[in-house]
Amino acid sequence: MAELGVRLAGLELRNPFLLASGIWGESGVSLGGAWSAGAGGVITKSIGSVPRAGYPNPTIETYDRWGMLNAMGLPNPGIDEYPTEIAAARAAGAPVIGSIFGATPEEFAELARRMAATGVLALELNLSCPHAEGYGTEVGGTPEEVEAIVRAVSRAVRLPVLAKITPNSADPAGLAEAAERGGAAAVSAINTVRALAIDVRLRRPVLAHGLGGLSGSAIKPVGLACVWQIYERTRLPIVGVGGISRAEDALEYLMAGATALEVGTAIAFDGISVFGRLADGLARLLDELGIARAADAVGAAHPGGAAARPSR
Amino acid sequence: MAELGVRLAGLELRNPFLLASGIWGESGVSLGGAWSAGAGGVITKSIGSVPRAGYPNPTIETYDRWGMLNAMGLPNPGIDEYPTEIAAARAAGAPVIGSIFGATPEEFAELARRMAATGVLALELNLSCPHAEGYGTEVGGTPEEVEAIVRAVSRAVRLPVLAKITPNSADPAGLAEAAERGGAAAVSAINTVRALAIDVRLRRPVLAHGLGGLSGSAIKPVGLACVWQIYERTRLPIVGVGGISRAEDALEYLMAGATALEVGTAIAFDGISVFGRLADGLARLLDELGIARAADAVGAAHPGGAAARPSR
Amino acid sequence: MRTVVRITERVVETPSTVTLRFPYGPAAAPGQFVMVWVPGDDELPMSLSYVDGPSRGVTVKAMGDTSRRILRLDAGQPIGVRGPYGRGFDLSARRLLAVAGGSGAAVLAPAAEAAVARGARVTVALGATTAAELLFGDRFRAMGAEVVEATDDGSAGVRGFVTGPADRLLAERSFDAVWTCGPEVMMLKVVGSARAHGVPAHCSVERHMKCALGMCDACALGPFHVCSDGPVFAADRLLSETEFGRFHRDPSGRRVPG
Amino acid sequence: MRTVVRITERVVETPSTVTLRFPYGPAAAPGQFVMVWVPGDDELPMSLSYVDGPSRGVTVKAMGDTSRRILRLDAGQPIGVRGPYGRGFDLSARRLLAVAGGSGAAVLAPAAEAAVARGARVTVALGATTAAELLFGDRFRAMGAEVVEATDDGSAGVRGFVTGPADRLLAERSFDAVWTCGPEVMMLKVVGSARAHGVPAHCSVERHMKCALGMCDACALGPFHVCSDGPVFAADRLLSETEFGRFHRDPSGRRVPG
Ligand SMILES: Cc1cc2nc3c(=O)[nH]c(=O)nc-3n(C[C@H](O)[C@H](O)[C@H](O)COP(=O)(O)OP(=O)(O)OC[C@H]3O[C@@H](n4cnc5c(N)ncnc54)[C@H](O)[C@@H]3O)c2cc1C
Ligand SMILES: Cc1cc2nc3c(=O)[nH]c(=O)nc-3n(C[C@H](O)[C@H](O)[C@H](O)COP(=O)(O)OP(=O)(O)OC[C@H]3O[C@@H](n4cnc5c(N)ncnc54)[C@H](O)[C@@H]3O)c2cc1C
Ligand SMILES: Cc1cc2nc3c(=O)[nH]c(=O)nc-3n(C[C@H](O)[C@H](O)[C@H](O)COP(=O)(O)O)c2cc1C
Ligand SMILES: Cc1cc2nc3c(=O)[nH]c(=O)nc-3n(C[C@H](O)[C@H](O)[C@H](O)COP(=O)(O)O)c2cc1C
Ligand code: FES
Ligand code: FES
Repeated sequence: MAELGVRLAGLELRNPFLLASGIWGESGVSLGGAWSAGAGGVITKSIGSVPRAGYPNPTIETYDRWGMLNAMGLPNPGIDEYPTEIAAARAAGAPVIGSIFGATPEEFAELARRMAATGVLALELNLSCPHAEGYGTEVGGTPEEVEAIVRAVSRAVRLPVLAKITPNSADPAGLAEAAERGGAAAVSAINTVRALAIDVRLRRPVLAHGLGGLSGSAIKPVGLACVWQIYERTRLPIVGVGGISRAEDALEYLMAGATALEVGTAIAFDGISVFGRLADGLARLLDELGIARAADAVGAAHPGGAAARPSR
Repeated sequence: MAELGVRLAGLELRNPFLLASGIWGESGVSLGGAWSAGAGGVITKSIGSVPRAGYPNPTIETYDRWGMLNAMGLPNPGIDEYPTEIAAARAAGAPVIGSIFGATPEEFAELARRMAATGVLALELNLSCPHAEGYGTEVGGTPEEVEAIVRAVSRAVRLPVLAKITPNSADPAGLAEAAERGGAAAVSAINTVRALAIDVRLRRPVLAHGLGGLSGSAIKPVGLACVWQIYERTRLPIVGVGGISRAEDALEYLMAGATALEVGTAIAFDGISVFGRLADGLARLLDELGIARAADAVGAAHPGGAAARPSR
Repeated sequence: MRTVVRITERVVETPSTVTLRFPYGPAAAPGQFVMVWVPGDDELPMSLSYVDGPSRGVTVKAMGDTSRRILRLDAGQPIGVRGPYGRGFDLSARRLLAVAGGSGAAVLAPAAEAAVARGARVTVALGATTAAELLFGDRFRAMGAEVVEATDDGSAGVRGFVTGPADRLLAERSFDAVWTCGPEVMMLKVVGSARAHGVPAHCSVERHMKCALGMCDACALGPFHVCSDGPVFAADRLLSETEFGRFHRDPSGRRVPG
Repeated sequence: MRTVVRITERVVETPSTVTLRFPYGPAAAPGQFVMVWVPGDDELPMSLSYVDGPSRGVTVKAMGDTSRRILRLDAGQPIGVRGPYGRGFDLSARRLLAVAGGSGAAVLAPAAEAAVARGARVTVALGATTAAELLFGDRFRAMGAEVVEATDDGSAGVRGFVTGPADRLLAERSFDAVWTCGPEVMMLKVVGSARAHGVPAHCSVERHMKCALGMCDACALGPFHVCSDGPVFAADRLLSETEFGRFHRDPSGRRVPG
């Protein structure tokens, strides 16, 4: 059987499949449940300085099985209460990555310190939510902003920092380069794609917030393009995310250059057992293709493979 | 029966459904065929200064019926030969909009003059192809570039100028604002979304060019978000494009703020007869909802409808 | 993937409760719920009180602002509906006790009907603040169920909470199963009585819901998601594996007592 | 939506022509084509020369660089396949004349087999530059067809183009239909003869292809797209409605003569 374990920014993961931020991520028991279901690690819901209820419903819309639109509005219990949840997730044995969002580099740094104190193994910075006023892409939409936030956080904590970037940019790889300059240990790509749905019978946007973010299979080709370009333009390990629901999707991301992967929307369509199926399926697919370790597939679709990466 | 005719930047269209650039658009007979099949008007393939063969195959990849990836590489017969094709399309009675692409404002302006001389009713500027080196987003990716090109063309010709913008931007509506400043008569949104597919068995990108552009249903929510934002931030008429294959899709775009629509990928999945079905279906849907004219639906999903647009 | 439907009928069931009927296609099972979108307002989970046939229904009790606006909706008005979601009741019991408090009868009535159709004998303990608020008493009687009523003010049936008559019924008779839906403290009591008498109980549980797809974690309850693993749960698992009756989560995901 | 398959067999048919067999699932009709992707190289349209069963095949003639690289592929090597695309032959004729030039026999052989299986009597006029290049002569004979050969150098059959014997057969015998595939000038001649003798003809046409989905316009031929309306066309429509035999379009979409 092919070896699925990967090493991401110093973390040893039993397989590349991480629970994506915002899915099963508010309660520590749920985080532990994703781990029990077979995830290689779990990323928390993005946590802010104070509790946030998020936007009113409707917060989601689905398209058959190929896409989903959401504007949750970053609901979260706030960093004061969140340590209890992390504790529950850690008690279940899950390697936990803490996701945070803030409005300024200073707020990010302070949240990072507090999240680090909970015992998470790494931090993921949400620089990329496309529908939260004052957060997400509004503070992480330019290379300058990304660099400043990543630098502030990297200086504040010793943990590896994953910068989660947006595809809603003329040059997503440029955002990854900025994260690299700021001291990120890895980059996660992608968050959702800015999108909208209208109900023609009710003559209004479906989501209460209007604009939302597209996820699921529909954005897999978009995420792959970002990972591909980041692989060619930075030396950072990449966490691929967007539309992964089958082993083939996962291997596409690995071959495009991702070292680890996140799974979100597939959980809504296929249930949490998708983690077990993805791990089994990837092992089988690697065996079929004669690839001994998931790590050997990373970047394999680039002409020259790993040699295609810029040297420093 | 609801009235489908719309007025776009001075053009009277029998219905809002235009043939999108790049589909059935190289041969004048095909352009005429799209008109005969029921299109409200036709947009040519993007034409450049010299003939271009485009990229080698594979140039396309499909995802079930919800998406398509292409990197044609802007194949086109060149402006010297193209007047013959326009003549054939006009002979068939089709209202023709000429699409052009260039590397500089000067090249755009010269192509515009020559395209205008063929008798087209309007020009569409391709500022948005995501996979053609030296063209498309590479010259129309920033507001400054968009404004300069649109201004050069608007000064060179008397015809209405449609600026076709990219969704691959932190702020697509900002590109539309730039087009408005440059003198555009309308803005077309969107072109394809930067994307990639990998064949895991062959360990390489599927498309010969690697990166390509995603089209079809998958990008409808993305196009709607762009149209929505452009509607709120400019006073330009908008041509909505991206994933329109059913009457509901069309009405979503109208209600988001589009005055006219373009149809591309649906032709690959459903055939050219999709134009007839779209027109019939839209008329029926408008009737069902008690909307007398397609034009009355424009912007209807915005709080305040047309009043939501900025005034000058 | 919402369907916009027009309300075809509005039935005032009690001074604070209204049933809205509307055409809706997808097959549903008793105990399942739909998400009801009131355009311009909110989208709320509502159990289907009419589960079969072309005309479905939800029965809404006046609680906060949104539910009050929902029950003011009239025939002809459009609402968005998606679902059904979740898992309903196990309909195999032969001797059934249904204990309903407040709007709980909304989900127990169609479930009891389905059980009766399969040959079950159903007894209903029906509670409300006052006689006029007793929900679906006639509907239960029409399906052949025996109905024992309780009101806080004693205006009908036994005075006091419905948990009293429920406990008495469990002591006096034999049941294969107890179903209960109502305020959480009521359900806790009913479950306690059922346990004491060795009868397995199922509860229909409410939690704040957003996605209804088992994804967003808003409705997390121990290791479960109420939207996809529930809303109907075996009481044993609720008590042993979850914080049922002790705390729930507000829309931000914070634990709040109760 | 390409399938990557491994070549299972490589058969040298003539000095310049090779058949590659591979497993491929989707049902196909004689006359349809697939897009064959040679990784790192190009993707070309190729008629299916073996249409049924689990093992399909294409028969490739050395033309330019890509076709030469394709026919050097060996068993075990992976190729990408998508399709089948287009419309095949009408198999209802009872007395059929198939006129093949060059690699044209690649598509006419499976079509003739299908016609024979439906009870047709098939005569084949088979042309090539020289005896060794005559493609699928034995295959045609094995299906019971009568084969009349023509070679440019006279090394087998009649000396000269296959259009000569074809015209003679049309003059001497009665046919319901003529099928032809080969160089466009050859097909034009055959269609001329068929017309003169009042027999409806069908041509399998080649044009530059990119999408194969009737979208990109690369294969435009008059009002048709060869990939989706063809590649098999009724000769009458080709002559009256298109520029068949007069010009085609290069990969840029420019008209070029021939
Ligand atoms: C599975 C399920 C089935 C339900 N079935 C019925 C039914 O058949 N009849 C009925 O009257 N009510 C039903 N409810 C309750 C209903 O969804 C609302 O919670 C209730 O109507 C109060 O809403 P409000 O907005 O008027 O109250 P508010 O005053 O706005 O809020 C009061 C409380 O309602 C709850 N609430 C608000 N929004 C939601 C939400 N999105 N999801 C869950 N709770 C929310 C919150 O806990 C809040 O504290 C059901 C709830 C669930 C979870
Ligand atoms: C429907 C159809 C079925 C065909 N079936 C067969 C078959 O069964 N056996 C066979 O040997 N050949 C077949 N061909 C022809 C084949 O696709 C190639 O055109 C031929 O092999 C020459 O390609 P090349 O790249 O080697 O030649 P090149 O030297 O590269 O080019 C020579 C000519 O080949 C043509 N060509 C190149 N690329 C393409 C393309 N993407 N689409 C169409 N033509 C192209 C061009 O017209 C070019 O001028 C078929 C073509 C079509 C359209
Ligand atoms: C309901 C929902 C909530 C999300 N919340 C967050 C979040 O809080 N923080 C974040 O960084 N990403 C969030 N995301 C984005 C996902 O983590 C992921 O980047 C995106 O959905 C693409 O992956 P997928 O296609 O596998 O879902 C959310 C996505 C969804 C669908
Ligand atoms: C095969 C193909 C070729 C295209 N060529 C062009 C082009 O030449 N110029 C242009 O402006 N857009 C081009 N486009 C983009 C389309 O015009 C359209 O903006 C996009 O496909 C989204 O619409 P759809 O989802 O209806 O296809 C092309 C799209 C496809 C699929
Ligand atoms: S409502 Fe989202 S998980 Fe249950
Ligand atoms: S190959 Fe694209 S239309 Fe035929």
